[in-house]
Amino acid sequence: MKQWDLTHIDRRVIYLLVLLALSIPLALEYALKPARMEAAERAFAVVQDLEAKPGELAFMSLDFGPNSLAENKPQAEVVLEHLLRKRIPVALYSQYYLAEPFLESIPKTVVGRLEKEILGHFWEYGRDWVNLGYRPGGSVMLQNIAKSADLAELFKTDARGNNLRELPIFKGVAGLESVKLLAEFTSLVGGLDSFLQFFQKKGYRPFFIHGCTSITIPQAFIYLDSGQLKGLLEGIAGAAWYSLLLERAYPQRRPDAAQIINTGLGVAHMVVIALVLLGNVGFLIRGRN
Amino acid sequence: MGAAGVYSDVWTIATILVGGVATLAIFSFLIKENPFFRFFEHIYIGIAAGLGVVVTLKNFLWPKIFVPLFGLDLVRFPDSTSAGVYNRGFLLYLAPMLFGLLYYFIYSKKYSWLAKLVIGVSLGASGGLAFQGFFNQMLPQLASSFKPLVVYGSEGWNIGRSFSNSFFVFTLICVMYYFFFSFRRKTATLDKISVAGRWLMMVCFGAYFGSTVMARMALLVERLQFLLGDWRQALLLLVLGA
Amino acid sequence: MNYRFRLIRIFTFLGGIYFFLQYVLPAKLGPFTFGKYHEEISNGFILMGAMAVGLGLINLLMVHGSRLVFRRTGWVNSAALLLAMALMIVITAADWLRTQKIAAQAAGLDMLAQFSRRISSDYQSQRTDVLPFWERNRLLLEAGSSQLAVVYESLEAAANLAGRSTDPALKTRLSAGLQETAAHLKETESLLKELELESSTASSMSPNEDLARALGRLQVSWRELLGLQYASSITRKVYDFLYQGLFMSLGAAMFALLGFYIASAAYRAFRLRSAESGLMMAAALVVMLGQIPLGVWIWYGFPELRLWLLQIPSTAASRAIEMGAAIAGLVMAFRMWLSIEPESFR
Amino acid sequence: MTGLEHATLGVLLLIGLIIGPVLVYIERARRDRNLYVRRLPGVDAIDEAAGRSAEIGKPLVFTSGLTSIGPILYACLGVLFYVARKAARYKLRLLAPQCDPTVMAVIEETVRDAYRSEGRLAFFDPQSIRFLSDEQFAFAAGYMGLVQREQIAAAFLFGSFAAESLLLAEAGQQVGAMQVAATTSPEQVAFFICSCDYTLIGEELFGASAYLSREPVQLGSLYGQDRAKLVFMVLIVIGVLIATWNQSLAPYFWGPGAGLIPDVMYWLHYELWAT
Repeated sequence: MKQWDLTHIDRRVIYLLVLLALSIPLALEYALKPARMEAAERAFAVVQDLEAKPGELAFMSLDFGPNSLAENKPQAEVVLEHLLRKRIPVALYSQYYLAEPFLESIPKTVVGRLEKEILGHFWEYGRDWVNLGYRPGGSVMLQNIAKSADLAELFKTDARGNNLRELPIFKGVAGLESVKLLAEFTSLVGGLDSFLQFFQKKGYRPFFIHGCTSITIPQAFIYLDSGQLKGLLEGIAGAAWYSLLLERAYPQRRPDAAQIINTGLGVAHMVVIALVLLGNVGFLIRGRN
Repeated sequence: MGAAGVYSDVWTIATILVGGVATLAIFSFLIKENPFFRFFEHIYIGIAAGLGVVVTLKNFLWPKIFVPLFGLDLVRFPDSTSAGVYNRGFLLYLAPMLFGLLYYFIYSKKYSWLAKLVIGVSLGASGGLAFQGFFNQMLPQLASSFKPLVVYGSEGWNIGRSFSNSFFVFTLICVMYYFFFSFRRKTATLDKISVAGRWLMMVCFGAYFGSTVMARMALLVERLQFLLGDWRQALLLLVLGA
Repeated sequence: MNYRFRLIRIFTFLGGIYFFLQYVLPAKLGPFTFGKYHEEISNGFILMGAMAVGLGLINLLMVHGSRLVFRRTGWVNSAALLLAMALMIVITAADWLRTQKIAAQAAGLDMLAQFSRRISSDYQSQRTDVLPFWERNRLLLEAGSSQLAVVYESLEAAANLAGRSTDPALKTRLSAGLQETAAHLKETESLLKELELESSTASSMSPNEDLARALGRLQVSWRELLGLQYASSITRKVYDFLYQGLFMSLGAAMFALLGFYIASAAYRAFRLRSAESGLMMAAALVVMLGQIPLGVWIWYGFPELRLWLLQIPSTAASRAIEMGAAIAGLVMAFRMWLSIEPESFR
Repeated sequence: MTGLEHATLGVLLLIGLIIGPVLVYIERARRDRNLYVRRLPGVDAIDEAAGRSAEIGKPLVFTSGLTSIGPILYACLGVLFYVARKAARYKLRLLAPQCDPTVMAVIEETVRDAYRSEGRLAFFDPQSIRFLSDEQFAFAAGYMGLVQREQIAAAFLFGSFAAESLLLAEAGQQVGAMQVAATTSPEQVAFFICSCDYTLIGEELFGASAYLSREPVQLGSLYGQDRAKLVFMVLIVIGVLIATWNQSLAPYFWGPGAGLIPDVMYWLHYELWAT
């Protein structure tokens, strides 16, 4: 048996460490306090100050597939939860066909959790939220939304086939000016670009908050700096901080997946950093001998 | 996915179960290559090949070629009038179709040069297409590189942005310089620019590496969540026979 | 240079000439409008490439088929591969055909709606080269009645399914769909009866217009119902099993492997061997520290430094790399198109 | 951004500035065969890897990853041709896993030509050009299995790669193969640097074939390409200087809107770019 060599740790040991770092917080539902994210705090403030009169609603576009699920889904969940807590009606929609199942599953989980936490309160489909489904057409569709004077006419039916005119959520909804907030979650830079460009009309632009993945943070920050984005959830860290802010605002709330996943990812990063440092320590010691 | 309703269906449970088994099979490669991985590797390739064939037919050949070619999109009314007229021009699609069949001559020893004809056409086409692609990609990038080296804001000289812009341009020039193959570097300064270019590239690669760590770990978390969540529940259901 | 080589050169040149000219020449050149058939021409080229799909299949069949036939090592896996491929082709094709059939059924109603609208517009524009409108209405009634009979039949099947289903969610969705479709069906039926079949001058064509709208509504809800029915069929479930259970899971697992590999690659490669590897390591560490809570606790500036690294030097360096490669690529493309090649190669 | 459907006059000028020098230098290279080319260590490693493979008698792997038919593939073919000739000469097994049927046809023709040019066509085994899958990760899974089962001695990863780059490179690393990689995607270079012995970055992929063959056509176009790049560099310098003057210095010295110099880059931006 050879001596412990820090420069040649077996790769399987490394795999095991990564696996443990990620799965222990998941299995134990354990969460560390996330770091403060200023951009996410701005997003939180936007939603917190939002008020919707009858005939007004928020738009959420979930444009992510299975590949960025782990980062985008917790973001969508915390923002949706915040909106529902504030009783702001939400219309969910997607430009990306792979996101279709999440338009149903995410609101259902969030509503389920809320109804368990706040007994006696209910969030109903068609009144508090609606699933407009996947809509192909990309930026052309966005231009149509911006031009439309009657969104119920434009979208016609929801994903379940209901006539939008018959749903209470669309009562009194006119064109884009009825949309108070747009929240978009994606790992694709192109998707964000076309929303910034087309989801507005002369003299009116809804508040725009965005959830991006860790890879696209640099591009998203350009728009945050220019003021086109009013808030930004930066990867899982942004979602975790948002989740903590929710906990502070609603003390009976329990920690959710965002903070747990954030803990796991943080620990996994620390494992990688520690391994790199260890390898270098071993390398330097060996060099000296 | 919510709990109770989803598990009522045998097929859904089977789908979740096999998903977990497949995931573990792939992960087993981490220990070493083994028959379990090998089996699922072959299944994966088989399924992808089958899917690919039908998807080509379903998403391209059928709607874009066969439907207009056979005039299947023309509506015939009960009084035998119809909306739209058949365009015979679509018969021209038969030409690339037959020509594309020349690819199969690569299996012939004697006539394999015929396959080179169709290969040539596809190389030529991608060559011709490259011009538009190049300018549409490069010109916006070029224009957005014109950053002022000195920036004055409303509060006077903005040192931070001036430095960032200058550093951006410096990096751009150094790295571009590194890629000159044919100029002899006669002076030490020019040599240093090239070295700086290489170092700055390493910073870029390191930064990309670091930011990718998060994305890859996040994908792994998603799989672990699935294994510890849906899959564990489905497995329990199977074992307990509930 | 022999004639084959020359022929290949000519074909290569011809292959690129359209796309080159289409870009280089202005949109309008005398009577010509360049790019009028751009989509069709592009499709032609894609079609040519799509014909090669079989090459991959033949290769797989040769490699794995021979392994299976001669029982060479790994023949069981090869058998699994071929079986999975065949099964996937059959199921995906069946799934496609079923959805195609649903679309075709719904299109039948859509055709009637178009016909009804056309009868009205032809009457208003006093077209004479078609049958008089009352006779066309009679044909419409005939075709419509038989179409509606088909819808009736499928409603029964859907009601049956709703009765048998144990899934409460599916049950409610089915019965909602049934109700809606039945309502639209009634409406369409009564409108069909109001069509003008006798008189040679109609006071208004509004029955035809109303019918077209009703048919449109019926089409939407019926299609939804058929889709719902299909979603609970065995074909669809086997497809989901193969697609979600195997294909997507295997892809996600392969992608997730990268999480392990990236850690071991970082450990192995990030060493202070030279200035280059040191810089790469430092940049990676800063970026990693900038995206986790630990980094912020060590120094508040890590996230900002991370952002700066990615926005300024990384963007500039990767832009320079891409620019250089793109220029080289363009030169290569030009050589490729005109076959400016050394003789030793090709 | 969808960009322009048709070129403008300015674009035509730029095309001339890029292509012109290439044609001139190809002519020059035909006359002067000793043109200078900077040393590329990664390219020297190609010989080393082939030699190693011959020493231990295990196969070589060449993959162009997700590259589709186009200039990048064409650049890889030069290297493949070189590697395949070596394989033919030393009677090595050369495996070429594929993910695109049309590319497979091109690769097969190139390898066949290489064997023919060594007079060893009889040794060419069509089954060594193996189609794996056109699905990114199914291809990667097949590649990983192949590399492990064949215990390869050397791997060449040339072309366009995406997220699967690290999977491919780690597979080779695990069996101790000597690996040379080359890619134009900046995001993937880092992973190759971590797992391969030599990595050619960006444009070096295009330079490799010229360096190996020292053919006048390839050397000449390398020279021309450098001059074209110089044009772009000069454009950037001019553009930056004008931007600095017009956006910062002129408003500072002369007040807003005054003292601006006519913008060549405005021409580039609008005349050239907008329709």
